[in-house]
Amino acid sequence: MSLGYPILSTLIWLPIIAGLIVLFAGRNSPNFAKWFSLAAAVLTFILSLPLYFAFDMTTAEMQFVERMDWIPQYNIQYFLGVDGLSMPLVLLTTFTQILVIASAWTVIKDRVEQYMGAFMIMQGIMIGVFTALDSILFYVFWEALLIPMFIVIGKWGGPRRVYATMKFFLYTFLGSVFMFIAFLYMYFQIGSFSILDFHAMPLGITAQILIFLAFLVAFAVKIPMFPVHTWLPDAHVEAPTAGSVVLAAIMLKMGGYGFVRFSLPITPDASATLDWLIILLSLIAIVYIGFIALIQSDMKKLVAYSSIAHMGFVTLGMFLVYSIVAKTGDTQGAALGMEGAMVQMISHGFISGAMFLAIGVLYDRLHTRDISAYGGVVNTMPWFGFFAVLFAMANAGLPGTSGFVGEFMVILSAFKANVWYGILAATTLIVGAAYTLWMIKRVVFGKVANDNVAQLQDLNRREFAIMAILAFVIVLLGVWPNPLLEVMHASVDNLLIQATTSKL
Amino acid sequence: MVALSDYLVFSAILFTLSLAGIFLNRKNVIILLMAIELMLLAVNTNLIAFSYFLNDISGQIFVFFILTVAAAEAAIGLAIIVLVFRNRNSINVDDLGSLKG
Amino acid sequence: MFNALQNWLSLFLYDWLAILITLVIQVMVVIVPIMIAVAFLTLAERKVIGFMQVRMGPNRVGPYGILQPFADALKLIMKEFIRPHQSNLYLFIIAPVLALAPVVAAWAVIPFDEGVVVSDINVGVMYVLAVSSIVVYGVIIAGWASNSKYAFLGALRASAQKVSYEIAMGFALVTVLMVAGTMNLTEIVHGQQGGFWNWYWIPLLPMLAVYFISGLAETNRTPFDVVEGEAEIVAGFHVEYSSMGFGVFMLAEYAMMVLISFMTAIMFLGGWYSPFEGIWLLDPLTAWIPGFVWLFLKVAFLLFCFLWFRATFPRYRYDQLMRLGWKVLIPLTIVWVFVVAIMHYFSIGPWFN
Amino acid sequence: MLENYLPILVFAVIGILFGIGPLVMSFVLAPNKPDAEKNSPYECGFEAFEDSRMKFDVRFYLVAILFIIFDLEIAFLFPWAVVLDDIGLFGLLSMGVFLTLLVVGFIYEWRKGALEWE
Amino acid sequence: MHFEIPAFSPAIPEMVLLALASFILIADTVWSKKHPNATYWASQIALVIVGVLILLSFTTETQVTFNDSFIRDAFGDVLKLFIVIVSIGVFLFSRDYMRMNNFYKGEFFTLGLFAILGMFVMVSSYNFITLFVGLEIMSLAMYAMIAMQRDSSAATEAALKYFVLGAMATGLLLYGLSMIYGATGTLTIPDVKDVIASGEANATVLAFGVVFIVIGLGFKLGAVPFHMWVPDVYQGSPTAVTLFIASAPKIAAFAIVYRLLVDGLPGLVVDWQQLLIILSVLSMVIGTLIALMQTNFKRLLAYSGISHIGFLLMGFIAATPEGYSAAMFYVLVYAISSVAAFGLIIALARTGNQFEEIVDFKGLNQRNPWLAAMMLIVMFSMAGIPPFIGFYAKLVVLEEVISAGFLWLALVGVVSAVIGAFYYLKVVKVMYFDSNEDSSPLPVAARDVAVGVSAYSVSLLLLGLMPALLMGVAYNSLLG
Repeated sequence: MSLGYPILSTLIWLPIIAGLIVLFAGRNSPNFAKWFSLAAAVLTFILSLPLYFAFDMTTAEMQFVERMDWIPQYNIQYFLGVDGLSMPLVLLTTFTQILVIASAWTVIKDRVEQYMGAFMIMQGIMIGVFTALDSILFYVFWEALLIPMFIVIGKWGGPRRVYATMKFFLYTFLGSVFMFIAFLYMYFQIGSFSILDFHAMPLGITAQILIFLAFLVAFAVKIPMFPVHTWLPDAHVEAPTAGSVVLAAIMLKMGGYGFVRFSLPITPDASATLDWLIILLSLIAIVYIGFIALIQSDMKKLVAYSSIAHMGFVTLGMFLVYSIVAKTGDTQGAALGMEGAMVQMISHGFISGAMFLAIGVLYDRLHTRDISAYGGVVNTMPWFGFFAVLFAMANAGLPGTSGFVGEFMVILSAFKANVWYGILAATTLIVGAAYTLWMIKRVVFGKVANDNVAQLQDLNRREFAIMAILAFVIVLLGVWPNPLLEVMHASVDNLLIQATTSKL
Repeated sequence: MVALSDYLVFSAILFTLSLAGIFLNRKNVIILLMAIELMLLAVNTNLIAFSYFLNDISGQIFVFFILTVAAAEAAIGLAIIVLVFRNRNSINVDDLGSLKG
Repeated sequence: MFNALQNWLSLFLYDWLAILITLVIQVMVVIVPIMIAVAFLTLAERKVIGFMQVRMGPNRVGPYGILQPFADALKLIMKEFIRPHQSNLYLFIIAPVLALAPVVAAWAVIPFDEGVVVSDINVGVMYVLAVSSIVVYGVIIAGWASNSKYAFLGALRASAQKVSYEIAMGFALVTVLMVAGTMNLTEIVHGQQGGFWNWYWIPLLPMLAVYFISGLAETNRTPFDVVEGEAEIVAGFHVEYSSMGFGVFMLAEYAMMVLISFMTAIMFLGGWYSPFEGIWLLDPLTAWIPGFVWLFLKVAFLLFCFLWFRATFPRYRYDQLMRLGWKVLIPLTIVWVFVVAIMHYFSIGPWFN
Repeated sequence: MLENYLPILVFAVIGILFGIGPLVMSFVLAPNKPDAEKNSPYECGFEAFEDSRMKFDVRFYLVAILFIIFDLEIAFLFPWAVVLDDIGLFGLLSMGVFLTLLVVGFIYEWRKGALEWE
Repeated sequence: MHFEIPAFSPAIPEMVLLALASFILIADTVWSKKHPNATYWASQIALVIVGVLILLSFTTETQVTFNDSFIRDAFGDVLKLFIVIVSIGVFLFSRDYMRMNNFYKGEFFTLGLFAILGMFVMVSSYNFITLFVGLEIMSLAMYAMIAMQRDSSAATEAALKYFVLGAMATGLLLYGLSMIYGATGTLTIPDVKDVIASGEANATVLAFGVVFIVIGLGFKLGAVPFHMWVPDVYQGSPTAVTLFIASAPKIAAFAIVYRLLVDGLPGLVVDWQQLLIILSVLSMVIGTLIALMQTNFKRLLAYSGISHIGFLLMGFIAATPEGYSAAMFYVLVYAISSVAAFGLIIALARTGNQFEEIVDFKGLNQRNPWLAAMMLIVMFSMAGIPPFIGFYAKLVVLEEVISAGFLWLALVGVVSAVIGAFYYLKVVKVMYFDSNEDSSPLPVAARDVAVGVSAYSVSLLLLGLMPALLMGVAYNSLLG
């Protein structure tokens, strides 16, 4: 499928150029910076819609492909394209961007143009990550994203922002250079950097395992998985609201996307050999991190830990495939897990974004995220209370919200693979409900805790609009996930074939 | 007749002496300068010996160039030492420690 | 003659010993007369200047004061050799040796007549220039070792002056080499065969002047004897020397004068060739005179010039002296090197064809 | 060829002896009665109140450096001058360039006042 | 004996540069009183003329002249062009710096021109003598340039250190060259190669020579363990000179490494490869680790430069034409980023605050966001983060070293790059996240400096977006 114009390049470069314009021109007029960014974000979103509507759901082929020589000396190409796995993520990005811009409207007062510019540039880069089909191009976007994020967290974050941003940067950078080495290694096997060529290349088991581990380091940091997750709570707590939103809603997905785009298709045998590792780590994330979330007193940290747990579902769903195939002999059940993981990624994008925005609303008013500083907010902010409860339910994975769909699909397939996997994964329904709802109870319900809460203003129109849109999407995906699922089918099936075909 | 290896050993000794002079010398910068000259002389010895035994003139031409450059180098080196002395009234190697990270 | 001596000696001595002894004798045959000549040059100086100033000069020791140099030498030897405290004794003693030894060694390549040369090497000019440059070390070391301000300043001045003029001297020699096409002194003389108009002094007249002036400066002779500027820095670098230390410096200076004169004669004035070669009547009339006599005559004339200038010219100021060296002689010589090179290469007549 | 240099060595040794001989003679023959006054450095009657190796005018140093440079040029000129007939126009031109550069440096020194002695 | 008049045309840029430099040297003494800027402009014009000359006469065909001692090829032309490009920036920035610190002298530019001439000769050398002479023309000029700030104790000390170690490096290199000469009987680089290939040369002597050559080159490049002069010199020299030392000479040093090891001693690749591996690993690791502890920005850049040299050497270790072109690409990138980094220091430096300590950069984003952004670009580029060109530089050397089978070396490289990222980040952190008590806007540097430094910095980004341009230049000039 392709349109008459390079839609993917447009989506990448339009925000970046807009961001640069904001950086240059907005120095002395914050209002210009805001409005221009918003306009650009909306425009980008509108321009991204054809991706969905013109998408050919019957094929797993790359669509909207753009391909030209970029560094001919090393056969590196400017090679873009989307399939059912990446297209929803692109849309998620363009959509979230509007909310991000809007959420920062009044909060950011210092160097607005840099803030807006950084986010616009970030958007373009993220779309680049999701659409790049040349591994070096992918890597370039992947790394380039660090720079604006580094600045955003470090500059507009909380008191420990510098520590957090350094940690974030170095963790991610260290992780990704190993991936980079793996790319170089594969290039020397086949003389191409194209990801599609990587998919097709034969690889020995040792090489596969090494490459798999290299990828794992890179993606595990990004997603993040259990032992290397520690940067995330720090970064989230310290990042400004919009930073958290972007981080949780989109950047974490890059790790998951990496697994489906790289690890599974390129190193299927290594994945099969080491799937226990991923599953183990995922379950740890789901259970252990869930309990950690339970004891948090900082709302943002709580949501951050819940994100880790949720991302555990994503990785779990992806790597269940081998156990299922081993047990049942076909990939049907595995498709369920894989799609669940994908849906979980998208829905988590909306839900975590919504949660962070909700927390941001409170934080903007009282400048604290401590749960104990609140109580009975619903009395002064009824609308806010409504949305908060809705989002919390979605976060806990209650039916009727998008959070339910993904989690449920993954749990189902986990049971297919191994009963214990299923049981452990299912604990999240309890633990997740516990920490989320307990927080909501303490913050939203009850008596008005103190004078500060008593003086809270309810949502203004801007905040209301943002919340409403998110709530709508979350509920829509919860009750009618089909539009999302059907674009994935073909690609997921193809991915499963790739992941289960030995390359030895 | 003096053998080629004798010349080489001789120049190696000169060379080692000059290296020792550069690294062990803690007293006077002028000695550094002399050690450098000595080093170039060791090279020249080498080149001339080779040139003679190979019956090839180019080594000696090289020596000419090295000598010239050594002179220019000495001139600049001395000039720098004069400046250092003017700035801190000492040309002790040990006193050259103001640049440390 | 010396070969015969060597052969005879080797009859009852080791070969190398025979060669060595022969060589030493050869060397002594050259040096002793030169040294005697140098000694008498001091006498000549006093006599000449005396006559120019219409007075007698030394006339007490021996007939016409002819033994005066020996008396001087004796006196110097019998004087106490004062070693200033704080001086650096080894350097203090080495300095005069360093001043004299090179001048002596330089004679090794000077040809006195056709084939009458101790060591006929092919880079004679280079050798003389190189060896005579060592004298500067003697001067500097003397000034440094004395640990006296006057000596130190004198040494600085002397060495600066010597090296400055050495450049001009070197350039002047380069022109000679261009014309002669060799660095062998004998060959250079051969190139000037055929009468005094074939000597190099005609085509290279400016260079002769430069060379001779530089020679004056090299030897710290009047009018360039600011080194000794009695009024400013007493006796210059050797102010602390007494007895034979002083004597050796003096010896070196006068030996240098003689050397410069020889070099001038060889380079520009046809060496041992008679000026009358090829001239009707005069040539046959003077043919019986051996070559070295002509050479000695030329040298004697040049030495006389040294003395003559001393009696005639006032002393230069130091800045004038340096200006003359750097701003007149060196540019002049550089230009002249160009000129000679081009004239020689394109064989421009009448002298360069 | 090399035999020609043997006399030079002998000459040098004898030259040194000629330098040392008189000194030794005067050591042996001359009286030696040092005293503090006699051995003090000559200072026009003043006490020597500081080390005589004082700082001196940088121009002396400049002269030394210039000398090194020029003397080396001469070292290049010597062999060139000898073979001028053999090396043709190229040799002439090369040296012309070389000397021109030398002159450039010389003019620079001159204009910068390195040759002034006021 | 008869001498042919050799072809002069290959050396026309050098000859023109020499003539112009000589002319400016003299002219400066005439006009310096009345028109202090004339020398500066004349020098810039000279550079442009030479650059244009090289461009106009650019040809991919290799010409050798002056009795096989001088080579003109595409490789050399490209390097020379970049030397010119980099030097234009150096001159531009240093004028401002010297004015600010009251030691403005026309000689800086003439010395600079002569140093550039030396670099040209180095780049074009095809004979040990030419190589040595070029090296010395460059070095001597640079010793003098450092010492130009005569009343600065630090600068003179730096000059002395640079001089002593530079001269020693030359000595070591020469000793090695003399050994090679002894073994092969020739000073001409291609002949050396032929003799070694014929197997007639004495292997022991050759090996001995190679060791010394590599050590000498190691000193010149500033590779660990021969790096001790680098930080002191970078820190002590006036920034204008540091700027110069850190940029163009690296290109020239690269050229002689190439000419010596690749053109001359390919037969001994096993020997020098081993040595270079040691140098490279040590440089990357130690340079990076020590850089972590620096508080002085110039010193930091010095150590980071050392680790960059380690990366550069990886290209040689690969020992393939592609590897050399990767190293060439790396050195060009490094030179440009150096100019940008030190140029920024100059652009920021105002009397009273030299911007030489990292803390001086505190809150720079508040005070001068534009220059802070430029510094950000340079830092990230040096750290090797895409999309800046520094990333591609690392990419290509890593790629080549992996293709040569040194995967572990590449791993050492990337790990040190990651650790290295930390100190670059530290600078960015100080600029962007720390606040300065004095948050008054910084006066913008002279317009030409600001524009120039922005041009160099932004070029790091633009080249990064289209890396094929520069990479192609490096690639094609070596592989034809």
